[in-house]
Amino acid sequence: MRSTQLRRLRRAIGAAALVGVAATAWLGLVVTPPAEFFGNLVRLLYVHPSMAWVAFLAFGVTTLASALYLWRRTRRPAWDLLAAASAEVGVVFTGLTLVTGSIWGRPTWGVWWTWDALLTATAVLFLLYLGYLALRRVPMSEERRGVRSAVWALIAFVDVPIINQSVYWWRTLHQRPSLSIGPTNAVEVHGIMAVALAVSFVSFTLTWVWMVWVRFDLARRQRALEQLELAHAIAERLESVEAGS
Amino acid sequence: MLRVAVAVWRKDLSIEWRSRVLLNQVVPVTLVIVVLFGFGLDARTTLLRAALPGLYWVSVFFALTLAVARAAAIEGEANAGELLRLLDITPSGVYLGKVLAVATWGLGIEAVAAASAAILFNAALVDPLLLSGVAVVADVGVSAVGVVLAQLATGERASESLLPLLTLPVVSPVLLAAAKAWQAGLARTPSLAFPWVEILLAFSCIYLVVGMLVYGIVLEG
Amino acid sequence: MARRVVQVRNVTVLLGRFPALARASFDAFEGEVVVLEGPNGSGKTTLLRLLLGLVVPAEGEVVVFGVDPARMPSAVRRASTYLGHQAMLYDELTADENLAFFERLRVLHAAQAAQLLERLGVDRRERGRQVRHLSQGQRRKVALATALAKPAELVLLDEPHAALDPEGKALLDDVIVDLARGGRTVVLASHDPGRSGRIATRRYRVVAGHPREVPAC
Amino acid sequence: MNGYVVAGYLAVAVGLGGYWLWLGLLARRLRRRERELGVREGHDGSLA
Repeated sequence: MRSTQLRRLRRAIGAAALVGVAATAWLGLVVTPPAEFFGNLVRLLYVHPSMAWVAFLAFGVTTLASALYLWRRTRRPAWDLLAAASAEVGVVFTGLTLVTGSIWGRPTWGVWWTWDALLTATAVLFLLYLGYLALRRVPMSEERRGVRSAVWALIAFVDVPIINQSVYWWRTLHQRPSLSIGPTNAVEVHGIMAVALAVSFVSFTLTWVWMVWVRFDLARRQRALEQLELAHAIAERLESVEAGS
Repeated sequence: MLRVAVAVWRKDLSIEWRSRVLLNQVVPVTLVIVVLFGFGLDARTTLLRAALPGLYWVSVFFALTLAVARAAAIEGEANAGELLRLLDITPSGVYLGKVLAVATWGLGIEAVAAASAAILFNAALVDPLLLSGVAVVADVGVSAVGVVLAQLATGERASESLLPLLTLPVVSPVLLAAAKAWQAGLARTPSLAFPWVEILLAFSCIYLVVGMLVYGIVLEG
Repeated sequence: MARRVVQVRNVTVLLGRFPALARASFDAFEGEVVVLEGPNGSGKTTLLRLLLGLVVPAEGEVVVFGVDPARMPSAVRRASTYLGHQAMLYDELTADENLAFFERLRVLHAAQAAQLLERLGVDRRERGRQVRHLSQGQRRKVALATALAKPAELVLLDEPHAALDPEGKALLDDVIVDLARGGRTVVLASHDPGRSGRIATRRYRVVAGHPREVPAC
Repeated sequence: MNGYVVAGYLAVAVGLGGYWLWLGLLARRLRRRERELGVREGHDGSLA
């Protein structure tokens, strides 16, 4: 049966993600050597950039699903649920991007937070999607919520390049960005380090896929339950009509 | 579409003229915020003057979200979302009218806030042309976003804190750009303001177009 | 046979999780005054809103002026007018200013609406007062006048007699009868069968989201 | 080992692990309701 095959695939992805994340930790903490300049700190390189990549991937998927929902011909409740699932998981990964970035910043720059362009833009993105989740919590009909959150996702998406441009100018117009050496562009990556980096990207992406899938499935089943309750309510109302006549 | 926009705009202005909610509540709130900044920064005028662009724009942004909420409340009273749908009126015209109305009120708020900040912080507003030009464009940008978001956030049971949560992050580039442009103007280095004015113009144009496209969808949904 | 303006077949409408209409069928023909009777919460309002595409059926078929209002709402709405429970007026404007606003939107002729107001017993002085200062009954009349002054073939009124004094109710009845004689189709909801029985050409009794035609007696 | 590195890896573990636990909680609650309504597990909701 198709659905059992799908469930098996999902379970395989989940297992692969778990193994991958464990491998990332092992490679990052044990196998790879400390770097010349950054010392042991370089080990953060195996978690932070992949978090950021997944965060942007998640919001890309949310935007795409929202657009597909808004377009009348492709409007399906599934797109709305996918957008929501992806955004929720995306918020987790964005939060982790900010936390790991901050942990990287403290020993490198001496501060927990620097108004580095990329970091600032990520923080605003985080706030935008907290707004998305808050909007979804407002009680309203399913379709209205779908349309409104999709519109919001598009508005937020349009905002991202503008935010990027403005914070970039903000931090670079006057002083040269002596601080904005992200963890990625200051280290020469080679050999086993490249392997660890690749493993981390793949396994965190798989983690994301698995989490979105599970979350989507939960939302879908939730919806099915609500529709079942609805069918009961209609039947009851019809019975009362029959009884009244 | 323009006819509808002007009708909506005139209607909102005359309602405000009658009720004076903004004049009696929102403008004083703006003044209070400006005064509180003076308290918070220990009335050190050098510090206040240096921080004036930021403080000014933060207080104006709060006041603008209140103005946007008020504009939405007017329509809510008359159940106008439904009304306008029923009358089959161009949503983009209504949208433009609402943006115009909020922007008009916003200009008043900005003028009062600027005057009080200049007096209380003991600052000279040099280069008034640049400053007011920036103020107009930023005002339109915030209104353009705010009107759509107010329509998103005013559900039957949406809380009042949702609108600022949605609006303020979206308009954060406007805050940044307007504050930087003012900083450049006040420092008598207007040429430094140009990239920021560019951002402001781009933001306002983009969101006016986006708003006209999606306002109808939001009304119907 | 008069032209069929509204046709509703086996429609179920869900409001949230609540089936406001359950397998409802309903018709209205040109020149008719159709009255929907029934207690509050029986689905009368939902039925009116269904005809304008303001609520979308979960199942069943709706045809108004030959089209589906959920698919082509503007075609239906352009040719109809609707008065709901809530007066759709701006409280801080005067009655005249409200009319002027709608005239500027090209929805109605203010002069015509003013005439209608005169007929319903709202005089010039009252028209110059802010709507929020008017009594419930006068507000209702202003709302009625704005709704009825719109040139529309299909007139949908939800409890139009509510809040009116006996004299106002009688005046409104005259207006409605005139509209129907002029070839308009009127559908009105009412929980007061004695009142509306006089002007109805046909009546439906709505119980638990299910309308049934009341045989003429 | 560097304390910051440990903190970074821990943060990721706590964040992803926490979300995973929350998903589990949601799934448990959902399964209970499904059983109450007599739906067999993995029932497909139609998403047409």
